[in-house]
Amino acid sequence: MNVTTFGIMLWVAVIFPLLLAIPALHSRLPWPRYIAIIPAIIVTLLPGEFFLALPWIIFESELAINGEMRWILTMTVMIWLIAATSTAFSKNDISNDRTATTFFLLTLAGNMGTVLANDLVAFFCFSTLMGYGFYGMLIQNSNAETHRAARYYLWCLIAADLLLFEALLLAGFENNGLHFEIVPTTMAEASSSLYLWAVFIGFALKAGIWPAHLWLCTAFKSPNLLPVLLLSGVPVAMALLGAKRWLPFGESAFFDSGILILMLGMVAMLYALLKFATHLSSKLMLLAWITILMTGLFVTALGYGLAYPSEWVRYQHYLQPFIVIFVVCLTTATLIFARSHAVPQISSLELQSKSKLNLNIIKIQHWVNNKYLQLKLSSRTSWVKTAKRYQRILFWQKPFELTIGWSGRITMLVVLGLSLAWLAS
Amino acid sequence: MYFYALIGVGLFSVGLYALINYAHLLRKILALNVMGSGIFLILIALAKRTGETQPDVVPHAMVITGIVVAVSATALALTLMLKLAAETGRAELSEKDRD
Amino acid sequence: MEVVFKEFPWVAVLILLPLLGGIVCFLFSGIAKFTGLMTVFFTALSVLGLGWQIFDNGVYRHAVGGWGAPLGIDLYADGLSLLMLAATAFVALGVSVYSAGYFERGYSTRFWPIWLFLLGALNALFLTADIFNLYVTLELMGLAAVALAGLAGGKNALTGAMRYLLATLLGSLVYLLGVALLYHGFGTVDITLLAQRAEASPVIWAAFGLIAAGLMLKTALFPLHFWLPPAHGSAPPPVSALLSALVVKASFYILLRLWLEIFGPLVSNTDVSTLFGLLGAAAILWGSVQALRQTRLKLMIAYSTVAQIGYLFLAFPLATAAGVAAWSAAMYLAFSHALAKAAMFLAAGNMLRFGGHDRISDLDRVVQRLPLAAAAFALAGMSIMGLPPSGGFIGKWLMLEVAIKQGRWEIVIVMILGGLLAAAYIFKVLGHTFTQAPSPHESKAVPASMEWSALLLAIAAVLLGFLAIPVLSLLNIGNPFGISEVTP
Amino acid sequence: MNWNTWLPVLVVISSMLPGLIIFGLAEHRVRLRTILNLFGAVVKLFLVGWMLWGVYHGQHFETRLMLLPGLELVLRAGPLSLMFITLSSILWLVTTIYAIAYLEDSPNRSRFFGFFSLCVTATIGVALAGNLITFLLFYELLTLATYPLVVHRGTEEARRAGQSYLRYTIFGGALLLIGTVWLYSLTGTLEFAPQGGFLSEIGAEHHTSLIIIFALLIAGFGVKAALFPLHGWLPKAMVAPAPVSALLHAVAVVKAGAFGIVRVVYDVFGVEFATDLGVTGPLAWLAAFTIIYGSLRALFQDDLKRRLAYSTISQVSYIALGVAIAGPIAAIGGIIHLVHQGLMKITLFFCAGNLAETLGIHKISEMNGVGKRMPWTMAAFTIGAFGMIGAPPIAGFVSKWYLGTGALEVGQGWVLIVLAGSSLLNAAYFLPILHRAWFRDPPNNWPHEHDFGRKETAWPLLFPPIVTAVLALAAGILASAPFSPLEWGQIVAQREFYKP
Repeated sequence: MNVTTFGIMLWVAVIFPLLLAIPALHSRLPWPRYIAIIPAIIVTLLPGEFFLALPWIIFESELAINGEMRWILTMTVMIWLIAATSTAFSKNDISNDRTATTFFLLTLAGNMGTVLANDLVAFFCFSTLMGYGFYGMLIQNSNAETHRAARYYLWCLIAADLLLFEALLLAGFENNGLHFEIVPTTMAEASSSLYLWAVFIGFALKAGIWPAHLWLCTAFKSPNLLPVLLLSGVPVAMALLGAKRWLPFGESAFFDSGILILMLGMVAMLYALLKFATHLSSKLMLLAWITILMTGLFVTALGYGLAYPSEWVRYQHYLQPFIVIFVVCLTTATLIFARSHAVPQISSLELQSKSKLNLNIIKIQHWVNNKYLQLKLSSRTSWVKTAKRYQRILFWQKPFELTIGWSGRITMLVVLGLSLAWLAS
Repeated sequence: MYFYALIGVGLFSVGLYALINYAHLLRKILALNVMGSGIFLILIALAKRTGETQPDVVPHAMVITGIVVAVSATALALTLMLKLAAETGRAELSEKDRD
Repeated sequence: MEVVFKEFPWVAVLILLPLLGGIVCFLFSGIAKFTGLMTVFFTALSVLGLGWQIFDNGVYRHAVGGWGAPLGIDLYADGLSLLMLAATAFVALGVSVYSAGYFERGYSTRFWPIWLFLLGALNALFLTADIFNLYVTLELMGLAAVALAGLAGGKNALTGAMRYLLATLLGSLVYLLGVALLYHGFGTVDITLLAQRAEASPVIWAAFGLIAAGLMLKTALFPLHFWLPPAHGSAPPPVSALLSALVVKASFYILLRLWLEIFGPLVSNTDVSTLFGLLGAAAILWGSVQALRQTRLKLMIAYSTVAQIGYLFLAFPLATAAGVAAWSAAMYLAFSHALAKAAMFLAAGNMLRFGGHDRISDLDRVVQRLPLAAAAFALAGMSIMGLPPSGGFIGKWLMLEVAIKQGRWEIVIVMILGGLLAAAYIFKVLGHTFTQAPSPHESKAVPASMEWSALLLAIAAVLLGFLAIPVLSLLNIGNPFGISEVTP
Repeated sequence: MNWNTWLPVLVVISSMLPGLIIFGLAEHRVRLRTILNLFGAVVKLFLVGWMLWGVYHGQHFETRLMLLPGLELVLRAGPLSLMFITLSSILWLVTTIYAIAYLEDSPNRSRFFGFFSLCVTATIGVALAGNLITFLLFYELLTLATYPLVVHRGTEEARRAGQSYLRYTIFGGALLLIGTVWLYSLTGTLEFAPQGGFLSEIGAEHHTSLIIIFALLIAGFGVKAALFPLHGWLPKAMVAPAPVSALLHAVAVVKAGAFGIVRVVYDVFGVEFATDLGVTGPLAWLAAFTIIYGSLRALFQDDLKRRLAYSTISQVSYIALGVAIAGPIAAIGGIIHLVHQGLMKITLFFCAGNLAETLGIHKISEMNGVGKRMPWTMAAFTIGAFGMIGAPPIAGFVSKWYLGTGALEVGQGWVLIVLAGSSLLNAAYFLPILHRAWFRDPPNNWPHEHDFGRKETAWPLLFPPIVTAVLALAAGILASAPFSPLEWGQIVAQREFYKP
C-alpha cells in the first residue's frame, strides 16, 4: 500500500458513514454504527502523514492526516465507539430506530470529515453537516425542554455558519488557496480582526461558550442518552479545534483582540464555577457546567495565544493531548452518570412512542424521580426559589433586568472590573 | 356658367342637410340623389372652359357614368330599405334596434 | 413561353376574370361555388403573374383599347398596387375557401356573384390610374360591400348595412365633388398628369379637403368610424373579414396614392399631416378602449379594426421627414392587418358557428373543443398586437424606428399603448376560451375547410414577419413613395 | 451552409417539431406522445452535448437570417448560451418524464405537451439569440407559449392568474420593444458582443438616452426575472400544475428574464461601459432589495408552492446582483447561479408536486411527519432547501461564495450583509419545513392519499427530483471538474472581463 491508497482511505472514512446513512442501506446491515467507524479506525492505524487531493472537487479541497491530527482522530473514534456502545445493546432505547441511526451516521461522517479536513472549505462543509446531523439527533423523540435546546442550537448553528461563511469569504478574498497551511499566515499578514472575530464568534456559538451556552445547558436535559453523551464531547471539541485551526496563532500579535478573548474565557470560567456551586443537585447538569468551565479555559488559552504569539509557539503542543484527555474523560463521565441516573427531569417527558415497555419504563422513572425530587423540594425550598430565578437568567430573556441573580451580578461586576483594568492598562 | 355651378353646390348642401336631418330612410336616399345631381350639375357647368368654343366632353362622359352608378346605388338602397322595413316595421335607423 | 408570361396582360385578367366569374355565378347558380373558387384561384395566380411581370420589367402601364388619357382607361401597376393586390388575393383565397363551407345553398347563390363583383372592383381600384375611375371602382366596391353586409338579413345586419350604405354613398359623393373640382382646375383626371399640372391653389385645397373627407369617411377614420362597428359586427363572418381586411384598406389606398402623387407635395404643410396623425392616434386609443369594453366578439374585432386603421394614419406626420420608411411601415401594417384581421373574423365565425353565440365571457372551452379556431385567433392576435415574429411586428418596428429617430415620442407612446390595449382585448378573449363558461352549451360541428382557412391566414400573417425583405423590395418597385431618400 | 450553421437551428427545432406534431395528436395516443416527447428531449440533449463539445474546442456555431435590411435573426452558440441551453435541455428531459407521470389521466394532455415543448423551444431560442432582436422574438414567444400552461387547468382562478401574468409580461415586452428600437435607432446594430463594445463609442450627448434605454431593457427583463416591484405575477402563477411551476421557475420564464439582464449588462452595454454610465449600482441595490424582500415575503406563506415562489423571487435576483456588482468574480457567481438555482428550485418544485399528487398536501402546515412517509422525496427536498440556504457543499454555496468574494474584490462589502441576511431568512423559511417533515409525527390520515403500493410514489415522479437533487449536489461538490457550471462560468467571465 502506498500513500495514495492511504489517501483514498481518508475519503472512505468520510464517505462510508455517509453512504450508510441511507436508511435502505443501513437497515440491511448488522451493527451499522460500528461498521461505519471501521474505516476511520483503519486511518488511525495507518502509519505516517498522508493526504488526498482531488483536483475536480469543490475548491480543490483535500483531506489529510498528520501526527497532530491523529490524536484528535483517535479521540473522535473513541467517543463514537462509546456512543455506539451506549445504544447498541439497549434494544428498547427509543433512539435506536432507523431515523436515529441515519442522524447518528450523518453526524459521524461530519465529524470524521471535520477532523480530516485540510482546508477551510472542507472543514466548513463537514462541520455544517455535523451540526445539522447533531440537531437531528438532539430532536429525535425529544421532550419540550430538548426541543427548546435544539431550537437554540439551530439558531446558534445558523448564525455561526453565517459568520464562518463571511470569514471564509474574507479568507478566500485574501488568499489563493484555502489550506490550513496558508490561510492563518496570510490572514495574520492581512491583520484582519474582522476575520478573527467572525471566526471566533462563529466557533464560540458552536462550542456553547458563555454567553452562548444556553443550548448546551438545556440540551443536557434531553431524554435521549446519545446526544447528551456526545454533547459534552463532539460539537464542543470540534468547535475548539476549528478555532485553533482557522485562527492565526503564533504568527503575529493581536493583542487587543487576544486580551478580550482571554477575558471572555475567564468570565466564562467564573460563571460556570458559580453555576456549578449552585447546581450540585443535578449531577448531569454538573457535567454541563464542567463543559462550560473547560471551554472557558480553552478560550482563555486561545486568547492568550493570540495576544502573545511567542508563548503560543512554546506551549501549543500541550494543548492537543489536553483536549483529547479532557474530552475522553468527560464523555466517559457522562456515560456513567447518564446510565446510572437515567434521565433527569422525567416529569417533562413527552414521549410519543407508544410501546408498552417504554411506557412502563417511563412510569417507573416517574415514580423514582418524583420521590427523589419531592424529598429535595421539601427540604430545601429556598433552593427551589433561587433555582427558579436562575431559570430566568438561564433563558437569557432579560439579561439586564435588575432582578438578575447574584451569580449573574458577580459575573457582571467582574466583567466590569476586568474591562476597567484593561482600559487603564 | 358659375351660376349653374353654384346651384350645384346649393343642391349638394341641401342634400347633405337633408341626409343628416331626416330620419326616414326614403328621405335620406332622396337626399343622396339630390347631392348627386348637384355634383353632376357642377360637372356639366364647369365643362365649358374659358377660351374654348366646344365644351369639354369628358365631364359629360363622367356624368353619364355617374348617373348609372347613382341609379344602381339607389336601387340597392331602396331594396335594403324595403327589407329593413319588412323586418322592423319602420323605415328608420335607430340605435334601439340592436338586440 | 417566358415571353408570353411577361407580356401577358395580367391586369386585364385581374379585372375581367372576377367580373366574368361573377356573371357566370349569377347565371348558373348550380355551379356558383365551384366557379367562384376557381375564379378566385386563377385571379390569385394572375397576381403572381403580374408580380413576376413588374418584378422583371418595372412599372406596368396599360391603356385599355389604346385610348389613353384623358378619355380612355389607363391601368397602372407598381409595387404599391401589387402589394394591395397580393393582400387581396391572399384574403380572397382564404375567405373563399371559408365561404364555400360557410354559406348554405340559398345564401351561396347570392354570395358568390356579389363577392366576385367586389373582387373585380377591388382589383380594378388598385390598378386604376385616374381619379374618376377610382370613383367608379370605389362606388362599385362600396355597393358590393353593402350588399354583402346585408346578405344575412335580420334586423342588425340590415340596419348595419343601411348605415354603411349611407356612409359609403356620402363618402363617394364628397369624393366625386373633389374630383370635379380637380378636373375643373387642371383639365385631367390622370394621376400622373395631374401631378405634373397641379400647383398650390385654393382649388387644390378645396379638392383635397373634399377628397380627404370622403375617403376618411369610407376608411372609417376616427371620428368618422361610427358606421363601421355595426356593419362589420353584424355581417356574416366571411363578409366581415372582407370588409375589415380589404374594403377599408382600398379607400386608404386611394387617399395614400393621391397624397403621394398630387396633394402631398402641394399641401405639404405639417398641419394636415399632424391632423391625420392626431386622428390616427385618437383612433388607436378610442378604438382599442372600445374594443376592450365590448362583450361581443365580432364587435370587439370590428372596433379593433377602427384602432388598427389609426396606425396607418400615423405614417402621415412621420413621412414628412422619412417618406419611404414611414410608408413602408404603414403598408406593411396594412398588409399584415388584412391577413390577421381576416383570420380573426373567420376564427370568430367558427366560434360563432360552434357555440351559436359570440359572447366573450361565455366562450366555453373553445381551446379544447375547437383548437384550430383558437389557434387562428391567437396567431392573428399576435400580429395585431405586434408581437414578434409577425407581420404586425415588422410594421410596428419600422414605424417605431422612424418615430424614435425623429424624436416623436408621442407617437411612440401611442403605438405602445395601442399594442398593450390590443393585447388586453385579445387575451381577454383567449382567457375565456380556456375556461368553462357558467352556462355550457351544445356545440355544432364546424367544417374543416373553415377551420383551416382561418388558421392558414393567421399563419400567413405571422410568417409575414420573416418576409420583410422580399415584400419591401417588391413594394418599392416603381418607387411609389418618391425618391427623397434611400431604402432604410 | 455547413453543419455548424445548421446546428443551432436543429437544436431549436428538436423541441419545436415534436411540439407541433403533438398538437395534432388525439388525446388517447399516450404512447406515441410519450415517445415523441422523449425522442425530442433526447435528441436535443445529444445535439447540445455535441455543441458543448464543439464550443469547448473552439468551434463556431452560428445561423443568420435576414429579417429587415440591417436587422438579422442570429442564433449563436457561445459559452454563456451553452450554460443555459445545457441546463434547459437536461431539465426539459427530466421535467418531461415528471410531467408525463404527473398528468396521467388528466385532460388536454396533447395541448399541454405541445405548449410545453414550445416553451422549451422559446427558451432555447432565448439562450441562443445572438442579438437583441432575436432575443426579443423568442422572449415574446415564451410569453405566448407559457400562457396556455399557466391557464391550463381552465378554472376561473387559473384564468385570473393568466391575465395577471400577461399584464406583467406584455407590459414588460412593450418596454423592451421601446428600448430595443431606441437602441437600434441610436446605434444601427443590436448584435451581442463580449464586453459590449459598440456602445462605448457613442458620444457623451447620448448618455442620458442610454441610461433610459438601460432602464427600459432591465425593466422589460425584470418582469420575467421577477425583480421588485415587477414580481406580482409569479406567486399567482402557482395555480399551474407542478411541472409548469418547475419549468417556469427553474428553466424557462424566470431564467429567461435573468438571462436577459445578463445579456444586457455584458453583451449589449459591456460591464465597463455600464459601470461608467453609473447604472450598475442602482441595479445592484434593486437586486439586493428584491433578495431580502422575496425572502421576507416567503416567511409568511403557508402554501408550499407560494413559499417556493417567493423564494424564487429572492434567489433569481442573485443573478442580477452578481451581474450588477460588475466584477469578474461576482460575475461568475451570478452566472453559475443561473444553473444552480435552476437545479435546486426544480428539485423543490418536483417535491412539492409529489406531495400534492401523492398525499394531497399543499400547505406547509399539513407537512407534519411527511419525511417518514416519503423519505426519498423529502431527502431531495432537504438537499434543495439546504442548497438554497447556501449550506456547503451544495451548489448554492458555490454561488454565494463567488458573489461574496466578488463583492469584496470590487470593494462592495455591503453585499456580504445582504448575503448573510438572505441566508438567515432562507434558513428561517426552509428549516421549519424540514423540521416538520422529519421530526413531527405524521397525522393518521393524509389529506388526499393516492395508493402506490409499497413505493412511496410512482417511479417517474420520484426519479426526477432525485436526479436533480444529485445534480445540485454534484454541481457543488464537483465544482472544479471540467464542464462543471463553475468552469463554464469562469470561461464566460473571462470573455466578458478580459480583452483577448
